[in-house]
Amino acid sequence: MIHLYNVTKIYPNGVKALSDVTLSIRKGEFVFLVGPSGAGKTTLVRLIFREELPTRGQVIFNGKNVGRMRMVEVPYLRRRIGMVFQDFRLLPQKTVFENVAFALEVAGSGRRDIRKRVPVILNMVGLAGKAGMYPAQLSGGEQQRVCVARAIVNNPVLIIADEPTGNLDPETSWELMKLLMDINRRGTTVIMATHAWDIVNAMKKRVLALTGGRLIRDEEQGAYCYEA
Amino acid sequence: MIHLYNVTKIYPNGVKALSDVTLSIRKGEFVFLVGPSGAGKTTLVRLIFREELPTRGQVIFNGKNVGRMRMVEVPYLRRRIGMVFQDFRLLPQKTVFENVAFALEVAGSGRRDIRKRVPVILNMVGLAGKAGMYPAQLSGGEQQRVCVARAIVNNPVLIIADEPTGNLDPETSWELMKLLMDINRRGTTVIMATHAWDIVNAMKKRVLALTGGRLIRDEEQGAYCYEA
Amino acid sequence: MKLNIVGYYFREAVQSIWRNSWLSMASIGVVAVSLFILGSSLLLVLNVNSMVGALESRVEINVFIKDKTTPAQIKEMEEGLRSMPDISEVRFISKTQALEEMKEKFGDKKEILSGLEEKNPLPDTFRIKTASIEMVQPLAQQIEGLPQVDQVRYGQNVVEKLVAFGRWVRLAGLVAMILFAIAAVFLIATTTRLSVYARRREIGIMKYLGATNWFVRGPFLLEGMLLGFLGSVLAVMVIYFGYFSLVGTIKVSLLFMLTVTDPGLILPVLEGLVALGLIIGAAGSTISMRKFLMV
Amino acid sequence: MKLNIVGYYFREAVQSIWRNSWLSMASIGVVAVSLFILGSSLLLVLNVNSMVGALESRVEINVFIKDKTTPAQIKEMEEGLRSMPDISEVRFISKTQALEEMKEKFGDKKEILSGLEEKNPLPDTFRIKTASIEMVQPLAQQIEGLPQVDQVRYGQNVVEKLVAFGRWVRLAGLVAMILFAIAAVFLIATTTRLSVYARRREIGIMKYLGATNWFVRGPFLLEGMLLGFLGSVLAVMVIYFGYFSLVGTIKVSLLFMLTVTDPGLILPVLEGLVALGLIIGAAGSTISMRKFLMV
Ligand SMILES: Nc1ncnc2c1ncn2[C@@H]1O[C@H](COP(=O)(O)OP(=O)(O)OP(=O)(O)O)[C@@H](O)[C@H]1O
Ligand SMILES: Nc1ncnc2c1ncn2[C@@H]1O[C@H](COP(=O)(O)OP(=O)(O)OP(=O)(O)O)[C@@H](O)[C@H]1O
Ligand SMILES: [Mg+2]
Ligand SMILES: [Mg+2]
Repeated sequence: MIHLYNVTKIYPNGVKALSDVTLSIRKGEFVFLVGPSGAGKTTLVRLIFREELPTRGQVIFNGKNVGRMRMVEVPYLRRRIGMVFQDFRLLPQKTVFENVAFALEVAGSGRRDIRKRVPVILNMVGLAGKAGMYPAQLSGGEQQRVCVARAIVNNPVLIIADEPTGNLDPETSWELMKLLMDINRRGTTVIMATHAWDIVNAMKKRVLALTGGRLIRDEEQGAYCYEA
Repeated sequence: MIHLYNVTKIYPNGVKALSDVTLSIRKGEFVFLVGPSGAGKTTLVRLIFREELPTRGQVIFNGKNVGRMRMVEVPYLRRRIGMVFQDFRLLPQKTVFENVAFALEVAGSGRRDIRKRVPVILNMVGLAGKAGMYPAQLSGGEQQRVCVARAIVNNPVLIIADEPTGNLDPETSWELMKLLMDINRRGTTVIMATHAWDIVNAMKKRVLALTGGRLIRDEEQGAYCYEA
Repeated sequence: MKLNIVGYYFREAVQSIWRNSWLSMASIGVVAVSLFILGSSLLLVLNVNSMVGALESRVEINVFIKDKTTPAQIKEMEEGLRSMPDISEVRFISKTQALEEMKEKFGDKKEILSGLEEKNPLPDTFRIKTASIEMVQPLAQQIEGLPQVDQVRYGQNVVEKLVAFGRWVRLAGLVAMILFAIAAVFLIATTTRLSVYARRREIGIMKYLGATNWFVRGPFLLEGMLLGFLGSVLAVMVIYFGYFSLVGTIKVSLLFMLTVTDPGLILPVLEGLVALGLIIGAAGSTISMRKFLMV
Repeated sequence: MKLNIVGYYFREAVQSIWRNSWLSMASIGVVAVSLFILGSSLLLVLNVNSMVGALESRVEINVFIKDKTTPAQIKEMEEGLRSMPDISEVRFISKTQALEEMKEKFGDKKEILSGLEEKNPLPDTFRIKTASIEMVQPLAQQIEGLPQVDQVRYGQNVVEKLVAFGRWVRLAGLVAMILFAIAAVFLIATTTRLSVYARRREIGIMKYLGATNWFVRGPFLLEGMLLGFLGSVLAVMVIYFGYFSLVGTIKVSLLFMLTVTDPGLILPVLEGLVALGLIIGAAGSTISMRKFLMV
């Protein structure tokens, strides 16, 4: 489903965030992306999401070269990916309900569909009571869960979660992980960048480890570790 | 140093974030603030920092009633508190160096002083090479460490860190904890809201546990737990 | 386009105006002020034009006719003059009438002219008005060439001044209007840019959620048009009531000035302003957004 | 205030202008356009005033003197008139001069008047100019009461029209200027508000870091003043060069219009605009910030 061939990303200011990364992720997999702060995890998922273009190498998503995609195709790529951003990116002028509904509106869903689906998803992430609030009125962890809700509401074929438990207590984190596993079990591919070593170790899923922009380990049923 | 007497905080939209909290923190203490997502941890530290006013009850900092303080006094209160915000709050138009330097400029430090002190602090948090970058060019964990650097650069009498390790890998987290412990040892009071149960358990410091706005546990050398 | 999406556009646009009420009011204000300036100067130009026209219509050419001309020749000549396209009015003043007029001018001292009746030295005269003031000079020269004409007089000095003044006023009015129009467009573009700039993060996020450019643009476009519409309506209302009350007070003190109150002339101006408001609003938000859609 | 802080203000202001180059240019543009409009209308009013003044100075009062007045009485009367404060010019026209003038007016047909030399029916006349056109009517009435005066003429109709026109132009100019001034202030306030609004988070963060209101305000204030200054300089330059080249072309075609080119009158206007730019910039950013400083 996702293939990276010799991907290097150098930011305009000269920082080499990824160097020569090659990897493949099959449909239906659950992959952890680990590595120290600044290793390039977010950069890697940004390339798949086409938030950034690779400096060298190719990123293939469902047989399409993401880097060479025309501008008009990009929205349709993004609609098939549910992204939990590390920096949340909630629309400040919209309520929780509207933020989640927006992902559906973008894809052209009808109002009835939206009014049925959004409350179900908000309930799943434990925010049933906060539907009418604005992002600024939420706690950090609540905002993070709105992002998760927004990412999964659209039934995407791929979910990318960039540190989705950074602001959550262990209990809520585990509930979230169960939710992601459920979705994964129903066939959705999941990529999760994380620092939660306890979760990674307990889940025994595939682990990709980055350090300084290099892919140094790729283990099925791996543990949290990013030493070579 | 800090006393809260029967503090209740109800936000304008009716959410009761804290109810009837009474506690005292002595000078030089190291206190963990734990609790599930949305328990009121951030609200509690906001009251001390006078970002919000208590609806009922009193917040006393160094003998002064924070809630009744005049507007002109507020800046001087804030300068004595080093705050690591959960949502970072970096100035997007300033480089890392300038962001950290700003806390010193606000307090009236000279340029020579600033040029000497900022690099030392950036080095402490492991960002020596990123001084010239803008926040948007940093990874999540790097941004978080800039916040920490900004909070400690001014030698405050109190450091409040709101989930300072949410975006950090375990190794970097522990380095940060050592830094905070060092500063604490030199007499600075530290309050840290966190979900990192492993850190809390390993440090054996005082733990305050909030659930649904109520203070339900207050243990010296406690462990991570917020069941009553 | 599906009805779904149109509904979405409207909901979003109205909501955004409502939630950013402060920003919206500022934008409406800018549109209103700009269009007010534009509209006022337009009306000013209209009025100056009508005033100049009124002054122009008072300039006459006096054609003095040779003494020995027969009434038949005069009749013929009058018809010839009337058939000229640039002439709007021809009036014949006989010698006798001319003397009467002169006596009237002398008023109390008209006894000076007594005794002239027998041997009236004044000539028969045609008084001619032209369609436009620019034609006075060439027409005068043309008429001077006719056989029965003794002399042509038209207050050369006054006409030249009036022609120059008329040109100047129109030029100045046109320059002012163009400047104001440019200023208005520039100001509104700036404001919409600022308001889009203030929401650049929002636009970026929408794009990251898979919104097409048109989906992002739609509500902003509609919002811009609504704001432009409201602003122009405000401007039009102020101009309308302000203008007619101003005209009312001026008329009393200044009867000789012909102010334009013909709705047939003023309504198109006001309608144009509203249309301009819509266009400006739409264009402003579209152009301003381009930069931020590139993500 | 410590030198430290002043230096900090300047560094921050310049840096912010530089880094928000886009926003800065927009603000400079708005200031420039607004002040350009204001300055242009100011110059227009100056010019109209001077034109109206020039026209006014041409209105004369004709005082006809009774036939039996002696030269000594006339002399005495002339001195009496000269001593009146509102009179700027007194010219004596004797009967003979008056007849000559009349002959000239009649031109070719002056033979009508031949034979009048022996028994000249025209009176001795004083031609009087007044200091201001408003004084024509009262003065005329006053003079009419003098014993030697037969009759007073001053083209009642023309004077009334001119007075009305002058008043109207001044009023309209004043109204237009006030409207433009209000519009300019409103526009600039809006722009600075928008630019502060676009940076509200930044202001909030500064306050959270323990900055006093003045510390936050300082750089914004300076930035506003710098932007206002640059905008006003731009406006002044455009007005200066535009005005003098316009005056140059008009003068050729329109000699009778007295355009104001006296630097002593124009420079204060331009200086005033620059000062206004500074004030507007400072005021705009101060007022706009108030709301966001309340954290
Ligand atoms: N927009 C950018 N411009 C320049 N450099 C950047 C940019 N974004 C990230 N970087 C740099 O690229 C490197 C990798 O960043 P990235 O965000 O991928 O790290 P990460 O693995 O997600 O770290 P974290 O766990 O802290 O979020 C970092 O050194 C960072 O400073
Ligand atoms: N500005 C606000 N307006 C209204 N409600 C708010 C506001 N800020 C927080 N709340 C509500 O108050 C409650 C406590 O929020 P708080 O941010 O203190 O939680 P927290 O303990 O910091 O949670 P987390 O661990 O997720 O950061 C939450 O239910 C939240 O929705
Ligand atoms: Mg990251
Ligand atoms: Mg919190």
